[in-house]
Amino acid sequence: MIANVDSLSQGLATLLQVIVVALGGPLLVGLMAKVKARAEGRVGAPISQPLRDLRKLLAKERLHARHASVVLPLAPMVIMATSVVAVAITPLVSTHPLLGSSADILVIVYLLLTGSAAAALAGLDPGTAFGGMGASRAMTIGALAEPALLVAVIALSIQSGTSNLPGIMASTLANPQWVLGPSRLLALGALLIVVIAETGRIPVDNPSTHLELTMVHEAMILEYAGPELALVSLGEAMRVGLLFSLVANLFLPWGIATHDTALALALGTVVVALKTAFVAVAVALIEVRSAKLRLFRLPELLAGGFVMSVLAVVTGLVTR
Amino acid sequence: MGWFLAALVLCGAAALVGAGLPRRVRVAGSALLGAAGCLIALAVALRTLIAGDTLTWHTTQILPFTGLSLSLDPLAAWFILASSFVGLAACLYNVGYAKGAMASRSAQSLFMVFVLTLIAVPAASSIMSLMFWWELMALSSLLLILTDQSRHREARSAALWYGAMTQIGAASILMGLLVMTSGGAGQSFADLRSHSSSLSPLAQSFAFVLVLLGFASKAGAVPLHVWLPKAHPEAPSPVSALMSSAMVAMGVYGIIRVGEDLLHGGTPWWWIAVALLGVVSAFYGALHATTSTDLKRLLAYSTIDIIGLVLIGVGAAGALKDNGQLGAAHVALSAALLLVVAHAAFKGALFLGAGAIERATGTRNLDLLGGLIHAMPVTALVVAISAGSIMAVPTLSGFSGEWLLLQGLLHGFATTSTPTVIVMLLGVIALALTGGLTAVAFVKSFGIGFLGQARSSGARDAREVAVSMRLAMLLLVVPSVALGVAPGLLVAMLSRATTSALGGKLASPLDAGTGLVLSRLGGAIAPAALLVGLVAVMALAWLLNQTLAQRRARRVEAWGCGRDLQTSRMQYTATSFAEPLQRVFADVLRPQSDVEVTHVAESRYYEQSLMYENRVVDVLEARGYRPLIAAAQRLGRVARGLQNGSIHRYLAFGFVALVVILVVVG
Amino acid sequence: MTSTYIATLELAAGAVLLSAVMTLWRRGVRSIVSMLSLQGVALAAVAMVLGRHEHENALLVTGVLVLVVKGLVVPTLLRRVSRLDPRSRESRPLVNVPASLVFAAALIVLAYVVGTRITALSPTSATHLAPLGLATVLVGYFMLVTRRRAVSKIVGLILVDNGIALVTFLLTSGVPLIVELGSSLDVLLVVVVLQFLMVSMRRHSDTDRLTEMKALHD
Amino acid sequence: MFRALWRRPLTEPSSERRATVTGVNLRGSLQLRHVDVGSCNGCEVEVTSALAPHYDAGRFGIRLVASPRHADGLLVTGVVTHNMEGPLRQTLAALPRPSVIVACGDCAVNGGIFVGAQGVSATLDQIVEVDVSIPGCPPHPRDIVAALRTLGGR
Repeated sequence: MIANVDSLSQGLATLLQVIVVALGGPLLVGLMAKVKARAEGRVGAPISQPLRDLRKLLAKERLHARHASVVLPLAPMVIMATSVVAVAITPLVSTHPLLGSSADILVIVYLLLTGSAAAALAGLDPGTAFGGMGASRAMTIGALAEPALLVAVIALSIQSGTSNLPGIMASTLANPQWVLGPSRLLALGALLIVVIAETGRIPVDNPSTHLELTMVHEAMILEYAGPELALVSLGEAMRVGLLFSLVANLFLPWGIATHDTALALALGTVVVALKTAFVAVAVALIEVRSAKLRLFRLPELLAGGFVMSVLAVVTGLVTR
Repeated sequence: MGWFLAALVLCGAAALVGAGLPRRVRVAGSALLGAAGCLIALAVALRTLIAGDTLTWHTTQILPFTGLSLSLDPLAAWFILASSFVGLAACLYNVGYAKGAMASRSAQSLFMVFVLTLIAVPAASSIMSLMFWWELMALSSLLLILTDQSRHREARSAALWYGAMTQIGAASILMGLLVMTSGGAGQSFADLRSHSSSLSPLAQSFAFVLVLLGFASKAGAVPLHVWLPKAHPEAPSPVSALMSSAMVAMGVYGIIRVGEDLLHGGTPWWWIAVALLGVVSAFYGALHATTSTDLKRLLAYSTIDIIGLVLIGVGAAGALKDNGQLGAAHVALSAALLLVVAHAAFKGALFLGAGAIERATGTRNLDLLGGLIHAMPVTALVVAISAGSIMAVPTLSGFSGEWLLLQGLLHGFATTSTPTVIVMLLGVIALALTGGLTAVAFVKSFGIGFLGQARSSGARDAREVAVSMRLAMLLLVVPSVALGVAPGLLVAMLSRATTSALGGKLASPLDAGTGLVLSRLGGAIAPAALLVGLVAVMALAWLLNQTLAQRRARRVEAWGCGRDLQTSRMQYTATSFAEPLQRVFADVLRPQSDVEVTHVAESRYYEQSLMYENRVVDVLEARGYRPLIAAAQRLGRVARGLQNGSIHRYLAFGFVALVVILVVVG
Repeated sequence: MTSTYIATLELAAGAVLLSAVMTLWRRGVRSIVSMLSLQGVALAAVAMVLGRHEHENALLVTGVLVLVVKGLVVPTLLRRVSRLDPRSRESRPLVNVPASLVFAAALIVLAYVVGTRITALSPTSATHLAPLGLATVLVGYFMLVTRRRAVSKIVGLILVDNGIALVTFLLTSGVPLIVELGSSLDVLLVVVVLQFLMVSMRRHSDTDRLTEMKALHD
Repeated sequence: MFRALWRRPLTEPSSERRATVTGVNLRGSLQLRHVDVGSCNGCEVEVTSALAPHYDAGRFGIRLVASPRHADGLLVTGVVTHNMEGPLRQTLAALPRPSVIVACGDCAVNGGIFVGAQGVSATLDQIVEVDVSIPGCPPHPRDIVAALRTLGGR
């Protein structure tokens, strides 16, 4: 599957992916904000607004709290690095990015977990009340979302016989009837719930809240300013882009570039952008339709995701 | 083999030096000899794993009647690799750590005996030799728990629990092994190995269950774990490190040695039982680790969690082998063994780190710590990397182990036996559940312990610990990084160890390289490349920060929403950090909390003081063991009524017993 | 042809089980009832797909019957019952929602273990799916035991019924029409009786929580 | 609710932008931390409606944020009271530079009707240099949006 592809074009494809997600992630966030604004009857900011925000933040100064340690400046780099590396090895635009042979789904899951842990530590570092609160909540939600995520991912892996992402996509391309099978659909449902939780969207977390007591993710990053805030935001936006496009690609892999010609890559970029935008609009509509859940109602939602993923495995075993 | 004996002799000499020399030279001298012994044992273990042969030795000089037999095959060498490495670090650490009671003759000598037994147990190759080392290991560690007199009550209770559990366990192991000798086999492992297939399946299963009970209780498998979260924290830190990283591994070793090697794998349900023990342990341990606030107790529970994962690997391997899926079985067992070594290193480092914190601040209660990263940067680095490893951060050793375990389970799904598939499924679920919970536990212990502001005067006045302690901790970080970045370097040795356990030809599907590659099963990770990528991006981000904005960040007061007063008491504590999860899992944890409000005299609307207390006790201990002990005590009281000193009654007992025996036999 | 047949069958059977789990997940009585309606439709789809594949007209008729009774009539009646108390929610079930979901997962695994033993007797693409039906039965029974509202209890009962129907469809490729007719009418009768009961209960005691009705009045 | 997606938005058409305040270049993105230092809440109502669908300040990249660290400036309403002077100074200290100060409403601009009142400690411009003032008691949302657009650059 990865034989005889020269590493230069692979490297270019990888670079293309990183650039596409680095630009596309913020655009997705902007797109979701736009959809929400339109549903409220507003015009809303242009979808490029998050990019403008980032550009502006880069020109500002960095501030560090008095009690903060080296963890505070380190965490944005870790968040950024885990996001970029996860994007680089995941087959999004092309089925064989550099390191595609070792693009294991578990690597992606644990890279993202590392990013979350870094954010939580950054929340605890300045020694404020709200930072600790955000860290505690984010880790709780992460811990509850983790089982659903891993088991859903395993459901896909059992079906394909490998947890290697290009392998999963290749076997899906070869067996299109899987896509509408109950196992896939259940795994999709579970993954959607997890993705909403992991990207901090309503009903799990409200990314635009101003009330500290209701915050989850925002509370952890209250201390960041300027370029560091830009790194955190970009890392988070890339994570959104990665998760959405990964969901889109796992369930509808068609259109992804299977060889590295310029045309295939261009087509792959366009198709993955469209698929991902579709997922983003769907998530935005879910956000518009629902109210944020209380923290202690979240276990119900995530347990639902977990049961769906177990169901996905069992139906996968029954129907194989 | 001569070198291995030399290692044992050196450790023994270290024990004698510890017992004999005056205080000034005692600690350094015994540590030096002990470290040398560990180093040699380490080298011998590596040699055996590379050569793949088996060394044996027998003497009748030491143990009367039966003699002492030792044998070093790759499986034993793998476990010696773990214990001798941690032993080395612990000896080094002890130089700076030993003060007061720990520096006494008895403590120093027992410590070295403990190190010696941890190296010797896997090499034992007859029933009597195994039991000899095993009991010596139990006894020395038991007495070491009682060293620290500052927490007299807790230590005594811990020692009582530990002593009772370990003796029952040892008796169970001995009985199981003796059952295997029934029908006239000798007591050496070679005899047992050739004889065991002639045993009836029932006798085999009986023997395995007895042995499993003993070894699983040593490994800390739930529900036989109750002694572990008491005993490991109460021991002095280098001893806790050895207990938690090397001694629990001996339980795993015993299960593999007896079940796979001596009994040739038996039937699938044995291994399903082992895996189920693992599933329960992993979940229970991880859950209690997240809610513990005593740092060492948290680490002890996390040991139960990781050993649970190891047992899942061992159980899955056994079940898969019995179903004819040798490839997946090798992967699962490799995962278990890799996790044993990875766990030995990171848990050893964490316990030594906890000891450093206790030494520097006088407490190990996370609720009273905070901000230690400023005063103790080396300890912080060690704990951060080890915690990252246990959280399975990619490019650290825990991830390699967990990835491999998941691959074993994933490919185990191909089996046709439904119970085995269920074991795979439960294993995956346990892995998934513990992944998130472990992350909470260790973000908590690092974030609350080392970051933020100090929550007590002890934490405020902390200083970094002695150089030897720092060096020892750094030594234990090396495997975490090495096994994470280049796990492939150990693949050849790992294959020899799994082959010597599972039997047959060298059949591991793991390919050699720096990363882990399962080319036949279609899975691979390349952590070295990941590390390069991560470091490159971080360097770019750092450059961005340096070039775009002003070079140094401006130091300002933390943003506290404009409040004038901000104190360290406003921070989240370890208890509050884990409170949401504690609430979610209240059905399992059964937390108890008390709120006590005192009002001012003038008005009951104003509170003078408010006390909140939150406790999580081990449910299995409170609901499972306590009633059992109470019942035993009642039985004892009844039995006391039977003996009234009358000789007639005692004779009558004998007579009744005789009649009963005759009836039964007849 | 066969692959579409199998795919549709799998999808429909999966939907039956999923909707059963969803009834445990949701709290609002109205959304529970819509899940039930979805389940009726899915069950009808199973019957019809099987009927078409096996060329059994009786099964097709059964499918239509199931669609009408369980997909439309019963949910409509239940909706009318629940309209008596528009804000009615399963607010505090005897086993809380996350725990019941985890329990449901365990039940599904159990159903898989037992179910594969049964299906091993005559392995075809249809019988393979029987564990899903068994799981539906278990989940329904669980709901019957742990939910407080009368409506939820009835839903649990119907889930059990649907699960049994699914198992029989899949294992025997068809229940005799008359049996399905009988069971469907039974369900209908139960719902109608419930409606009467609810109305009178409400008139007397202003609640339909069964736990609050330990003492019987004349 | 989904019908709103296809219908014409409720927002009024945007007017011509006034000249940008010199010396500030925020490139079309303006995040403000709102501080109420002693307002009668009249201004708050108008600020809220400036962000609500009809005036929709959000379409020009203007947002209120949860932390001064994330903000480009402060949106101050009300007259500076004794109790809020400390928090105001802390918020100012927490702002990353370069930053702007917007005084919204007469009270913030010059003390309004509360000048010299008992609980008042100072006017805003005695504490910090104000970049943009929005007079009015309370100011019209359209004025608020227009004034903020001179900062945001869009």
